[in-house]
Order: sequence, then structure tokens, then C-alpha cells
Amino acid sequence: MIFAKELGDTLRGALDGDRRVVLLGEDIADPYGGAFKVTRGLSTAFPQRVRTTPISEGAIAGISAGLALAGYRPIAEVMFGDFLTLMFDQVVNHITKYQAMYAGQATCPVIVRAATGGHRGYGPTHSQSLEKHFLGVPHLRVVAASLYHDPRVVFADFLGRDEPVLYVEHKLLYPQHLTLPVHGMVGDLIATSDCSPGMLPTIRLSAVPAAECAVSVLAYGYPALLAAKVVERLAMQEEIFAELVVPAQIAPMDWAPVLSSAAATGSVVTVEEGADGWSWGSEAASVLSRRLFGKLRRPVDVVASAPTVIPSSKTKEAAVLVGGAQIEAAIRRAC
Amino acid sequence: MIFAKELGDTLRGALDGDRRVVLLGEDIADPYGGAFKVTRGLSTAFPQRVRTTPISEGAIAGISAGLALAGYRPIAEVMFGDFLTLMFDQVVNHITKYQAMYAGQATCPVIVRAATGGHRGYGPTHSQSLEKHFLGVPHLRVVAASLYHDPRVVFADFLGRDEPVLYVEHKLLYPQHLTLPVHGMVGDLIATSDCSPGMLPTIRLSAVPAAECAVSVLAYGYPALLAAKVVERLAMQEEIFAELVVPAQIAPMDWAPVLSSAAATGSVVTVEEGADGWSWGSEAASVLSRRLFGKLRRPVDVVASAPTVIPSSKTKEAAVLVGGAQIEAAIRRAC
Amino acid sequence: MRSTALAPARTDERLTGLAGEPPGHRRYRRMRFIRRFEETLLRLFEEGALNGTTHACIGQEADAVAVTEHLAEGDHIFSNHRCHGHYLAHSGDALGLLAEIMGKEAGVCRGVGGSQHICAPGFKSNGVQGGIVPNAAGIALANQLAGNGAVSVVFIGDGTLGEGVVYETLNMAALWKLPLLVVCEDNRWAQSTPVAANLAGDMAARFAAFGVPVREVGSTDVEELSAIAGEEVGAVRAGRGPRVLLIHTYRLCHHSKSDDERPEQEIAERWLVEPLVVHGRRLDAADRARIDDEVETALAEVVATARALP
Amino acid sequence: MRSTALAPARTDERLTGLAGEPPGHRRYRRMRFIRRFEETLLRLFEEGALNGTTHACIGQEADAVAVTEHLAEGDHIFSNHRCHGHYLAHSGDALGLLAEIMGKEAGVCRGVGGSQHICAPGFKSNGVQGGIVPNAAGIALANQLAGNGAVSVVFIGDGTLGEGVVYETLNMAALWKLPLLVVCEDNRWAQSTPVAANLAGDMAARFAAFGVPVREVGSTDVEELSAIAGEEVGAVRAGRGPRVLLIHTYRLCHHSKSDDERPEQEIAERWLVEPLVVHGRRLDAADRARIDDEVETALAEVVATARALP
Ligand SMILES: Cc1ncc(C[n+]2csc(CCOP(=O)(O)OP(=O)(O)O)c2C)c(N)n1
Ligand SMILES: Cc1ncc(C[n+]2csc(CCOP(=O)(O)OP(=O)(O)O)c2C)c(N)n1
Ligand SMILES: [Mg+2]
Ligand SMILES: [Mg+2]
Repeated sequence: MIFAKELGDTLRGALDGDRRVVLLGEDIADPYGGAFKVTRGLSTAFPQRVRTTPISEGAIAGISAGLALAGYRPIAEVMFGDFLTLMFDQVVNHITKYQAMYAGQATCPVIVRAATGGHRGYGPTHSQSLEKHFLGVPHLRVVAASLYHDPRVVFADFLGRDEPVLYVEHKLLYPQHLTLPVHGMVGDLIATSDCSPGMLPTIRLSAVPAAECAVSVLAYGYPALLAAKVVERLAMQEEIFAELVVPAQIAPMDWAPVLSSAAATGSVVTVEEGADGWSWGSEAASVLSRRLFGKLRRPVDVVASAPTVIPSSKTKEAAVLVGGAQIEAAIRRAC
Repeated sequence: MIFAKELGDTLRGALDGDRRVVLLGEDIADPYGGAFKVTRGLSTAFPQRVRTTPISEGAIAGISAGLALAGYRPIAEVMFGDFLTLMFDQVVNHITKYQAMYAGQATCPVIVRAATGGHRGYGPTHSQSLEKHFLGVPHLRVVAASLYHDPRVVFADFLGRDEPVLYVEHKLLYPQHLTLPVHGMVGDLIATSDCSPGMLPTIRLSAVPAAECAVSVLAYGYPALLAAKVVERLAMQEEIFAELVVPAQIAPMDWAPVLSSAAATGSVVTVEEGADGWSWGSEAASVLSRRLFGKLRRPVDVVASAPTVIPSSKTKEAAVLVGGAQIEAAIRRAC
Repeated sequence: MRSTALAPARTDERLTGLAGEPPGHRRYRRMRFIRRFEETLLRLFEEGALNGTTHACIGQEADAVAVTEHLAEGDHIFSNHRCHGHYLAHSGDALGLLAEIMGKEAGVCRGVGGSQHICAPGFKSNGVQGGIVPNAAGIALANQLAGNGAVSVVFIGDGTLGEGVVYETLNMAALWKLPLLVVCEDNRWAQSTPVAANLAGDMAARFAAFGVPVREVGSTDVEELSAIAGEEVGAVRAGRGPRVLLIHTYRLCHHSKSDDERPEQEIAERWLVEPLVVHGRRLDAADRARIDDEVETALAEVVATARALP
Repeated sequence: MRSTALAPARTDERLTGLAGEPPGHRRYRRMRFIRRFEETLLRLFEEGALNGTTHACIGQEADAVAVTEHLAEGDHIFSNHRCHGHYLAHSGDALGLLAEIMGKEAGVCRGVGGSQHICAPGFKSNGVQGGIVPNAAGIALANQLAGNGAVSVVFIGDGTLGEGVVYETLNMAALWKLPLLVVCEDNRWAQSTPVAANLAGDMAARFAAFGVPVREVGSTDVEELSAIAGEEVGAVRAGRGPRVLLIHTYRLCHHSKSDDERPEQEIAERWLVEPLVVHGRRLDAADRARIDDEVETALAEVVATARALP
């Protein structure tokens, strides 16, 4: 099943198994089933708890907050992650504030799902990966979909806890098949899963054991898929070995597996599709440079997209967004 | 004159000298003159171009965008920087997009002024320094008020250019007097001003020349004032010498003066009042660790506030927000 | 229907109403309680015993008392920056609120929330304008899904009608027939801005245009307001969808702790028709004096207790 | 009053109107131009010659043609994701738009903006719902400050009435009497959602409640629309503050390039009263055929030119 369907299945399971789950979002009802069809079939099966909404991102988030305060488990879909901007106030000043500002007397476990990312020519306002602006919002977890993490496990974690979370789903993952580790392998790569207490698993992929790898590549979401391809190809064709480290949760980070990989390889590249500067990789570089001071062979390299608008034109878009070529170049530099 | 008045004077000068300047904001009209009185007198002097608005932060930003697109120079006041969240969509998807997405055929030089910061017991939603979430928005400059930078120079720069800018004014600066460098001194500290082409000046303050300092302290806004006091005291009382580096523009950064100071001292501490994690200092640590790889004695230390809500209670607030004690401890560690 | 206005903890019937006391006395007592609490706060601020900020609801006590009377266990109130009256009418918990504003551990939110961010069973507030409206609507949706017949009430001010999310929410609440009561306290000013400079068109029509029935009343009379609030709460509880209770009233004190630049004459006129005056006339002088005394004594105890708290 | 609909660059009078041609012919031609441009785009998409997405305005051409007729040099249009008709009626620049959507350097925004983000003198669009309304109001404020008598027009859809910033802006525009014309094209659907599932209350009343006069018309007749639009633009230009032109119309094609799940019967009925049919009846068959031919030839040239561009 493609990822969009796996995710839909996950949501169906959540609705089925937990009466507190409510889905809200624009155009999510049948027969349309959402702009990316993730929720197809769900409003038919759960008409009361799957609600298509007006084009009101602020109120979608705000109503979700109220549901969550009242003990429900709202899952709000943002049609394009670009419009997370319109939820920013609810996320920053309401959803993530309530528990702490009420001294623990309330919880507000809103789950926001957003379709993010480019490479589809949708242009400047429908292609962004804006999650970097939500990293470091106190009390917000940010989790990224990947093909190496079963969304069922991820959502079971979300629903089992009382914290708000932003879940970003890169559009290009929707039509892909999940590639979960099977017998310790993902394709031709060795796969290990590390997980600190209370964290979601981080998947590590490499052709040879980490100790024999020359560089650690830290990536999430769609760029992790691109990076996996590069890692695999470089290993096969050139015996250049890198370990790819793919967390599910990108903030706060479970640094342990990253530190373990980086300590083994002595060199780190971070990869993300968001715009360069004050990005996910900046914090990684900051933390790793501190925690592994004197132990890295070279500085942490942050690979991110050009800090400008994402053009609609295919060629111009490709020039702005991080692609396989930049990842490969960074890995080569970092070996 | 206290900073609030200097700023008001600056705005008056701007309105006087440039017919394109328009001020918008909540309760900015006379006799009230804004929650922090910065605009007092201005609506009387310029009734057409100084407009108090309804409580509509999104529209304030959006109307400012339109004014700017039409060739005006809007300066929008956000009563509490906490409500910048409600402008996030306009800043990210409108104001900062237009020039690049229209291939340079339009410019949108909106100036947003926001009163930020805590230490006044205003509680979780009126005390934040949320500017970190605006750092790294492509095509957005973020500039922080400080007592070492003349707001007249800063606003002349804003009005002389075609780019949008977010100007954050820490509330605790309003009642303070500007302490601009005079004959190369600020009080008992040697002051130098560095400035790369196209950037705003960065002020460097130290009791002895940088080469004799043991650590560089990078700070902006109110924490820069706290840091200056610590730097001065440690120099006087204990002959511990640090160089304080205070940029006006905090994103994108003019790294040259920072690199120059850090190269001289071999040790860096960054200080900010925003919440820890994916903060201003993260990028600084990332960049400095890369650019000065192997040249720093110790890892870059990022000092920021605890990543949680800012309590209303004075003692609890002080425990969350960065204060002089943390700055001093970090400087001592970093020597 | 049991009123949530008498939460078990930390209430004092001298503040919230004596057993068997006539409703008119009880209402007067409660309004007096709120008034004196706010005045006490302002005094404590001047004294320097408090930090942060506070927004007194002096002049608007009747709204809080009238509305909360009709709420039951399970109902929920969402309030704003000017939330003390709503909270006290709901819970009677003067000590918890005062301790909170004093930043003490015994405060309802342990001093984290402060004046604008209060949480207690059936009650929450947030100092960001507008965003509480969808939050309250979400609670209403939860009630609807649970089928528990509970009502979600949100208090907003006239100035808050500037925030777009209010309209987004009215629309969705009406579409989904949510059991939501919006109480809009039009006190004629938003901080320093008179309603005419903030609001174009017609206030009541704004709600109606989104399919939300509006009950409009210009009154500071707690009896009148209570009768109307009862009908409105009842209609919402009956499942007929969201409603708005639009009360034209007046803020008698300054916005927060700062200057008041409003015309003195305007304020003076409103003091003549403030809730205690209007309703106080219905009590005989001796009853009034006794209630005033009881409130005063009880509040003094609260203040003393709060001061002594760690 | 010179129409901005005839920008000097890259226009072709076979698309925008022949010199001396009767207005009825010109209107038909322009609508036909827009229709065929959109149909051509959809074909090119299917062919794989384009990337990204597109939102065709098939069925709504009359709105664009009627409104832009009354705009003059210095006026400004802000449009949304469904902006091709507005842009073509304004500028006639088929080549610039097609090149843009093809991602070519000769595109109006050099391929950066793409279908939803167009900029040309007197015209801008943005694909984020709602936010363009305050942007257009800001331009109106600029015009007011400059005293230049220019009008700022913003096109929005029915679904966009879900966004709160629209109401924030209506309020401010009314308070400040800004020369802003909001053209709301109610095409009965927002993506997959029918208007009834998106909007509670009364659409026209929503504007009126904010003090903005509304002119409401259900029509696909360009002549009727043009007369009304002329009055509305005139009233705004006269300085009497913002106004809304609310047009009930219909989107005949799918939302973007994806599936259309609307009832076939409903769509079929609307094809019987679409703008070209309604207005086309006024032309005799020979004129129609000639104009159709001219448009076809001119557009074919545009497509060929665009294809050949680097
Ligand atoms: C989003 C937001 N913007 C601005 C403010 C600052 N502020 C606090 S109260 C207030 C005025 C509110 O007026 P109104 O809604 O009429 O309530 P009132 O104070 O009159 O009770 C303002 C502007 C805020 N708290 N939240
Ligand atoms: C803020 C925002 N939310 C969601 C979308 C996705 N979206 C694009 S068009 C559309 C429907 C718009 O409906 P309407 O306003 O009626 O215009 P129409 O498409 O019918 O012309 C939606 C939801 C968007 N572009 N912007
Ligand atoms: Mg008010
Ligand atoms: Mg529509």
C-alpha cells in the first residue's frame, strides 16, 4: 500500500479504536477525501467524527484545541503545510501553552497533520516546508513522516500521550510504498532502530556497520528517501560508506542515536528541504558540535534549500530545493 | 531621553521627512499614544498617516503589505510581540514573498515593530521573545533594538531599502537611556563599530582589546544590556575580560565582526531571551563551529531561556528567563 | 440544576451567598464581592504587593453574575484578559485568584498563569484576544459529540470583534449547531479606543449574518440580565445551536493599571447606573450595609490569608 | 477613462478587441479568449507540457470581463488562485501568462510565480486564500492617501469567506472608507465543498454587517454584470468607501486538475446558461464564427510562440 493509504488506514484504525478521535480539515469528506486523498472513506464510516471544514485554518486549530482540552483527540489536517502560518497563533499561544500555563490542570493533545514540501511545481505558496518555524516552540513535538516509520506506531504514540504534536507529511511520500525494516534490512541496507525512553524510534541505515562508515547523514521526511538512494548508490558503486540517520521526531530531538552514529563516523551532514538558515540542521550542528567537541573530523555540514521563494518552474524549483545532487556532493565532501 | 522617546522621535522624523511613511497599530493614537507610549504625539501631528487600528493583527500586517506594494513605507506596531503569531501568514506568505515571487517586479518594504520580552510579570502570553520563529524566513530581516544603536540610524536604513523588516523592541529597553558609543567608549568599555557592506553596525564592547579577552559574548536586545553589566563588573572586579558583540540585525547575520571577535578570543557564548532550542544562538553555534573549526578552545555555549511558558509570578519568571546570573556563569565557564 | 458558581473549595458564603438568602441579596452580594475584590487588587497593585498587570471589570459585574447563575456542573466558561469577575462568579474562589495574582504557589495556576490565565474546573481564560472563541467552540463540539447537554460559554469584549478568528468560529459553530453561547460585553472601549473607532457596521448584525441568533441588551441590571441570560443559556442547552448574548455595558475603571484618557463626564454618568447602584436600590439600606460588611470582612480575611501564603 | 485591460505589451486585438468593434462583440471575444485559453491550458496539462497546477475559470469569464472594463490606468486588481481570467481580461497578455505557466523565462514572473502568482502593472495575485484582501485594502489606503481617485479591486471566492482576515479587512476598509471593491465570485463550490457546507447565515448580510454595501446579482450575463460593475466601480471611485459586488455564478470545470465529484446533472444545467451561451445569443452566427476563428488563430499563435520559447 502506498503511504497515503497506510496513513488513511492508520487514521481509520485510530477512529475505530478510540472514540475520542475526531478528524477536522478542509475538503476531507467523501467522496473527495482530502486534497491528497488520505482521509478517503473516513467520513462515510465516521460521519460525526470526520468533519470537513470551511477554509478557516485558525478556527480549525482553535476548535481542535477546545476538543483536546475537553478530552478529545482531534487530528487536524492542513491541506498545504504552507497554511500552517494561519495556525501559528493557536499553536504557539494556545495549544502548546495550556498545559504548562495552567500548571498541569489541563492538557491539549492536538495533532496537526500537514502536507508539506515541493518538487511538484505548485509554486511559492504551495511547496514549502515551514516546519522549521515550529521547531523549538516550547511543549510542541514535531514529527516527520518517513517511509521507514510505520504511521500506526507513530499515531499510537501520539494518541497514547497528552502532548500536542505537529506531523509533517511530505507530499512526495504519499505515492511511495513504506519500506519498513524487515529482518534488520531496508532493501540492501542494514537497518537498526534506536529509541531513547519516551522517544519515537530513529532508524539508521547503512551498507556496512556504522563503525566502518565515513560519515553520518541526518535527514527526515522526503530528503531522507533521497539520501537513502544516494547512500545506497555510493556504497554499491564506489564503496563510499555513509550511515543515514532518520528520526521520526525532529523536535525535541532524541540526540542519542545521532551522537552514537556521529561518534562512530566522526563526520556529519544534515539534510532538510526547508530553507537554509535557522533551520533544523542549525540546532543539530549546534548540539553535535558541542557534544562531540574535538571528536569530529570536520565541521557539521548543513544542507538545506536556498533561502528564497520556491519557484513554480520545474528547473528553477529544482535549483532551489535540496535534491539528490546536493546530498551526494555533501557526502563526498564529508568523507 | 529614554529609548521609548528616542524611538518616538525617530518615527516623528521619519513621518516628517518621508511622506510615504504610515504608522498603523492598536491604540497608537493620541492621547494614549500606544501601550508603551512610543507613538505619543504622532497622530496629532500626522492624523492621516498615523492610524490606530482595530484589534486585527492579520489585517494590520496585510494592509501594511498593500501599502508597501503601492510604494508607501508602512510601520506597523504590534502591541505585544506575542501577537506576531497572528501576522505570521502575512509575513511568511505575503510580505516576504512578493518581491521574489514576482521576479522583482514589486517590493514590499513593510516594517513591523514589536514590543517583546519578559521580566515584567505579564505572564505567558505577554512576555515572549518570539522572534526566533521569524529568523530564517527567506527575505526577512530581523533587527533588534539595543541601547548601543541609534534608532535613527536603524530606521534610516530601513527606509532607505526595499526589504521588509521585523524590528523587535524589548520592553525593558523603553525606560532606559541610549548609551551610544562616544569617543570609542560606552561607559568604561571600549566600543568599536564593525559593519560589512549593506549591513547594520555591530557594536563590540570590552574593557581591554579583543585580543586580550578570554571569551566573546554574542547578544542582542535587553540581554545585551544585562551582558554588558556582567562584562563590566567581571572586568573591574575580577579582571575577567570578555568582549560583548551586539549586532543590530540578528537575521541574516553579519558574521564578520563575530568571527573576528571569536577568532581573537577562541571562545563564544551566545545569549538571548527567547526559548532554548532552534534559537538564534543555534545558528550562531552552527556557523561559528563551522567557520572556526579547530580554532575554538571550547564549544560555543548557547544561553537561552527555559523552553516553557513564562510564568507570571516574579520568582518563577526569573527562574525561566535568562538573567545576569546565567550570563555570568556562562562567561566564567567559557573563559 | 446545580450552579457551578459554588465550587466546593475555598469559597466563603459571605462572598457567594448565604444559604436561604433571597436571590436578590445573593446577586447583590456577589457583585459586591467582585467589585471589592477588584478594588482591593488595584489597591494592592498600588502598594506594590502584586506584579504584572490586571484588568478590573468594575462596572461589568452584573454580566458575570447573571450568566454564571444559569450554568451547571459540566458547563464550561472560557474567559479573556478581563476574567476576574467571571471566575469569581463561577467559583467564588477569591483566595485562589488572589494568590495567583500574587504569584503564590497556592494560586489556582500556581502563579504561572497570573491574572489573565486562569484554570479551574469548568473555567479557563487566556489573554490573547479572539483565540479563545474557537477554543470554546471546540469544547462545545466535544459536548455535542458526547451528547451531554452541557453548554460552553465564552466571554469576549467589543474590541475583540476585530479578530478574524471570531468570525471563522461563528461560521463553524452555526454550521455545526454547536452548543456555544458567546457573551459579548460591549463596554464601549477597547483599551484606549472607543467602539466607534474600532467597529464599522452593526455589532448585532455581525453575529446574525453568520446565522447566529443575537440577543441584544443595554443594561447593567443584574435581574434583567439574569432573566435574559437564563433564556439564552436554556436555548443553547436545548440544542438549537450557538447564540450570542450582546450586552452593552461600561467599564468604569481604567483598562489595566495605566492611565485612563476617556472623557471624565462620560465615566461620571456611568457611575450613576453601575450594577451595584441599579440593583442595590432594591435592597433596603440595612441589608445592603450588612452584606457590604460581610463581604468586606470575608475579603479582608482572604487578603490576610493570601499575604501570609508562602 | 482608458481601460487598463489593454496593456501595450504582448496583446493581440484578435483576443482583446478589434478597433471600432461594437462592445458586445468585444465582450464576446474577450470571454471566448479566456475560455479558450483555459481549455488550451487543460489540454496542455494533459499533454504533459505544463507542470504544477492550474485552476480554470471556465464558466466565470463574464465576471472578469465585466469588472475590468471599468478600470482605468492606476487602478489595481488583486486576484487569487483562479486568476487567469482576471489577468487576461486586464492585460490581454496571453503569451506572458502561458509562458509563466510553462515555467519559461518570458513568463510574466519569469516562471517563479506560476499559475497562481502573477504580477504585472496594475495586477497581482496570490494563491493563499484571504490574505490578498487586506493587501488590496492596503493599496486602496495608498490610493486614498495619494488622493489619486484610483480603485483597488480584489477578487475572492465564496469559500474564501471562511478566512477571518477577510472580516478584519472589511471592518477596517469600512471604518476608513477605503476605495476598495471586493468582487466575490460565488461559484457555489470551494474545491470539493458546496457553499452550504462552508457558509452559515447569509452571504450578503456578512458584508453589510461590517458596514460595506453589497450589490448582489446572480448572473452569467456579461452585459448585466458590466452595467452593475460600472456602477459599483463608479461608487467606489467617487470616494464613498468600500463596496462588495457579490456575483452568484458557477464553476463549470473541476477545481484544479483533479477529479470533479459534483453532481453531473447540476453541472450540465449550468452549461446551458454559461456566459458564452448567454451573451453569444446576442451575436449573429457569422460574427460569432468569425470571432471564434480569430481567437482560435491568435491563441494558436500564442501557443506556438510559447512552446518555442526557451
Ligand atoms: C491578540 C491580541 N491583541 C492585542 C491584545 C492587547 N489587548 C489586551 S486587552 C485589549 C483591548 C480589548 O478590548 P475589548 O475586547 O473591548 O475588551 P475589554 O478590555 O474592553 O474588556 C487589547 C488590545 C491582546 N491581548 N491580544
Ligand atoms: C489559506 C488557504 N487555505 C486553503 C487553500 C487551498 N485552496 C485552494 S482553492 C480552495 C478553494 C477556494 O474556494 P473559493 O474561495 O470558493 O474559490 P474557487 O476555487 O471556487 O474559485 C482551497 C481550499 C488555500 N489556497 N489557501
Ligand atoms: Mg471593550
Ligand atoms: Mg468557490
